[in-house]
Amino acid sequence: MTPLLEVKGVSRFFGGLAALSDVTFQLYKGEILGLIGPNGAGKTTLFNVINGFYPPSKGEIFFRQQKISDMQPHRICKLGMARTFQVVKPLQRMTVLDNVIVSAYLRTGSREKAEKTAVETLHFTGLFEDRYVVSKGLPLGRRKRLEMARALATGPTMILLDESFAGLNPTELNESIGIIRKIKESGITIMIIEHHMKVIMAISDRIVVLNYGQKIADGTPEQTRNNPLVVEAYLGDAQNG
Amino acid sequence: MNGMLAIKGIDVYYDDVQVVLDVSFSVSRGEIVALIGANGAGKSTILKSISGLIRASKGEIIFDSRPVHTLEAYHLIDVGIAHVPEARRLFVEMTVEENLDMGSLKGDARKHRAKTREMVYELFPRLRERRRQLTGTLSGGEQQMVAIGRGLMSKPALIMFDEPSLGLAPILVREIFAVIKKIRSEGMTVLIVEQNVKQTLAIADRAYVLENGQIVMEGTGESLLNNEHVKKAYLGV
Amino acid sequence: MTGPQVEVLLQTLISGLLLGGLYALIGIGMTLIMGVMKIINLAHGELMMVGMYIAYGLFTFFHIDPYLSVIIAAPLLFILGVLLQKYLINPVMKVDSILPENQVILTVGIGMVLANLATIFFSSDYRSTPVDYATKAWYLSDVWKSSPIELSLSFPWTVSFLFSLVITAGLWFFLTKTDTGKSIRATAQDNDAALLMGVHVEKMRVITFGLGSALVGAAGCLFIPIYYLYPDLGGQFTLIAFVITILGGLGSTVGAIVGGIVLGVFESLTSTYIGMGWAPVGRFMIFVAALIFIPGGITSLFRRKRLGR
Amino acid sequence: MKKYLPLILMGLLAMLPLVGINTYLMHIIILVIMWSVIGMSWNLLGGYCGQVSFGHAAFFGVGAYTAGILYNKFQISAWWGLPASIVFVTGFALVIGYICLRLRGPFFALATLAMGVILRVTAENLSFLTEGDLGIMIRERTWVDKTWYYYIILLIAACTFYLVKKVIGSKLGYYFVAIREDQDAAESLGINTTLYKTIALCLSAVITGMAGAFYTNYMGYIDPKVVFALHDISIVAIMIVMVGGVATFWGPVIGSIIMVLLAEGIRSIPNLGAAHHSFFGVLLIVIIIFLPNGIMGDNPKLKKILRWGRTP
Repeated sequence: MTPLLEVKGVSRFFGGLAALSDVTFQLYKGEILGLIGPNGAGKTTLFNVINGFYPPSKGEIFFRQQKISDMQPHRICKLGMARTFQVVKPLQRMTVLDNVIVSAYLRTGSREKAEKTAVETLHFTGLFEDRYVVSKGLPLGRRKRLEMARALATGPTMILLDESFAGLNPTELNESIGIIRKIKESGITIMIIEHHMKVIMAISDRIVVLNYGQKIADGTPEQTRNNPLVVEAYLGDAQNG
Repeated sequence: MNGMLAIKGIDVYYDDVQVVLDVSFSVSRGEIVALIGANGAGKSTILKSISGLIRASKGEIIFDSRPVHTLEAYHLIDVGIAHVPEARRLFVEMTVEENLDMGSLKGDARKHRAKTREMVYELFPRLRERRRQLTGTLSGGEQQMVAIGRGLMSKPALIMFDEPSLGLAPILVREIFAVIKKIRSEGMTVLIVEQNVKQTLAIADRAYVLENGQIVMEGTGESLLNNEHVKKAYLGV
Repeated sequence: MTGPQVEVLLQTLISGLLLGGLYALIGIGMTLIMGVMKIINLAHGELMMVGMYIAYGLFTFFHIDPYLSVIIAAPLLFILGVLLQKYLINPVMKVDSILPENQVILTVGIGMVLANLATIFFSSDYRSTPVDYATKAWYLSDVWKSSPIELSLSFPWTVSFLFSLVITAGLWFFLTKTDTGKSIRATAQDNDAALLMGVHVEKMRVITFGLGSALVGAAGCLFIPIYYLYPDLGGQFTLIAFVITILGGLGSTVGAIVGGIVLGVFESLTSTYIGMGWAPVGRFMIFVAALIFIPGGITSLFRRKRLGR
Repeated sequence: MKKYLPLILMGLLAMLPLVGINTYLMHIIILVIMWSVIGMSWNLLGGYCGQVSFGHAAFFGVGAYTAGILYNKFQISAWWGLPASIVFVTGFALVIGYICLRLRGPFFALATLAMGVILRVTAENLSFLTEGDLGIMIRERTWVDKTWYYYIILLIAACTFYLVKKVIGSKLGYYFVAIREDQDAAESLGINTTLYKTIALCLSAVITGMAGAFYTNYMGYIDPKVVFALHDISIVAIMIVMVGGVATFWGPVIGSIIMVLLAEGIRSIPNLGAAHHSFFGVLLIVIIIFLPNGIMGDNPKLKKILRWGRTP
């Protein structure tokens, strides 16, 4: 089976410092891949490289058998890869509905069709009630979900979620987990950065762990949890203590 | 022990998003107190609201029995609080020495500048070698040393560290933690925010565990180190 | 190259260098403001124009030498800058609007008012200060009798250049050796970190705007012995200052000096070899080229080398 | 009712000359309409797409000179400048866009400002084409009466209004606003931001250029200082939108009514005429501080202020 996404030996330097070094992994259709690692491990940088904001300094990335590591973000999105941002970037002065319509226009030129897709997506993500709210005034939980809705409305085959759960209260958290399961059921492949260990362990099929820009583990949640390298990366070694 | 810093029921919002909910805790003179918790739990935000970079919308912050939450950020250093911020935040186009000098702009600290600087160089001999170098050209570990040194330059009573081990190799992390212990032994009080739970708890007298902007647990460093919940919170064991 | 050709080229380079030194002073004022406040001051040239009218007024009514008027004009401009920053620019930086360029447009408004007030008070006539040394010059043949080529060094140009060197050196001393200077640099580099060091950031912004205005005002006094003065001259110098900052890299004082000199020399070459009227076009060709080829400015080229390990 | 407002207004305006108004008033109305056109076009790029241009005089001037040069060098009616300017201005807009659109925010603004100045200086120096500072004079005016000029600019304005309305309601408009709100988000949602910014720039430039070509025909005389003016064209275009309302349909219309009347009003007051830039500048400052999104844009705020005035 050919992978949907293939990251091959990707490195990214900033002013001589390696934010990512030689990261390689694959992602198969229908999977949920969790990406974890301590603060500053390079997770968001990896997303930015995959999604085309930064070209990799070394290495290549293939998506649906096409090389995307030299493409601009909008082309990668058109190919079917959507993303959300850790720091939410709603189109502030637009309503929730208009935000999603913008995304839906990617696959159509007609206002009716775009609005139809947008309304469906809003129902799917439970934001329909808020459709006429200007997104600036939306509480954080809803804004995070709006990010997801926007990504979904572009009609992706794969979606990158960057900390879509951070700062949510328990109710919102459960709702969002439900939405992610639903996204998976609809056949969309998911890659997700998350700090809520409980959540990531529960929903991921496979987990990739980054530390200092390097991949230190790649396996099932069970394997990851018992991997001494991962434990050390998270809790730190206490030899000095 | 006498209470030096007391946080009383603060709420903090970022834009209109609440990141800290009714948090209270205290730090006594001479202690090392740690705040631990996952990313986004609100640890850094608490430090920023103590040092005045963000204002708490509710609650009080008392330092040396005087309220400091009403002070402008640039006055906090005058009352004796230094904040070594996350990601170091050095003045990258200045030399090591200029960065250190920036830590001692006011009052007594300014008078004793040369002496304190010597003390910092004793603590980090490597900085003396590089004192004419621009900090932007230093390695991550050296930059962290400058950041800590800069914090010490104001001769604070309380020094707050935000993720001092971030992005450092294990051997350097150990060095930084050793320095923090030494700083306390010289009479300063330390409040530290960390993700490196094990090492932090190993040096901390007391620690508070934060989840989603609330304190969910507190205890001595040792008791938390052996606590099952702490392990769970971090690895989902 | 024949003798006369060399002579023309060298003479052109000398004038370019002298002009560039003055340009650098204008550019430094703008780059300081840009670095600390992260805004572009489009009233910069108009502030220079105000400085020139002050020098003109002092000369015409009190017979004070333009070079001497620097010590009066610079403090006045400092105060003007402080007032503008405190009561107009600062409030707007806090306003939420659809177009974040509001502050830039605001400075355009300030510039319009200044230029127009100058027209009302002084009419739009061209003015100058007829100093007695205006045409004085030193010649190479005076010092070297058998020189194969003849070069001249205009007295007012040279004095202005030297003054601008002195002012730049003074500024450099202030920025690197005093705590206030360091605090200004710190504010430009990291606002929050500066706050944590106890720097009164708002005050630094006000001081910086004052300082930038004083610098460009001083540049105005240095320009008046060698340049005509009219109310609308500001816009042209705003653009020059902006081109210099783009050339040199935003917020970099060293960059502004390099940028100023590069621009001065280039303009001088354009007017010698292509035609006087084309100098502004040459200026903007450099500008466009800098935008396309070196987006971080000239200093970024050095920096890349220094930081690239 | 509201839906038909533009049509009703058009109808009323079309009948206006039948009432028989004097030449001066007609001149003012023509100016207002011409500036509305420029304002609407600036609004398309600046207000909706968020790319604040300080150099719309460049496009106005190129349009004006297209008409002028056709007449002066090729002996064709300057009216051909209207269609011809579409081609020329688009060409210029593509070049300027290539250079400036890679910059963001205030740097784009300044780069466009520089472009305006470059074109002015070029026009001053390319005398063989532009007659330099002497300018170009259209010696045979098409009509003595202003009525036909009025109908032509009214038609251009109506088309512009219709175009802006159509664009803003469509995919294009959504994309423009998305780019204004967050360029990175827009890019990651599959919007080719460079392409759409270029489209916004070209549309805006072409409309302004047509206004310029009309200006040549209407005024009968152009020179570089007038048609490439920074303060009197580029800045006024910004002010019209700022005063009237950023990213609103009627904002530019209201803004140009206010600005033209203000300019004429100030000029007609003895001893104050020379100070009209000061008034503009102060107005600009006041608007930015108190009504940052213009009269139409800050309606609720304005209402609040008025209400507050009534209840002491």
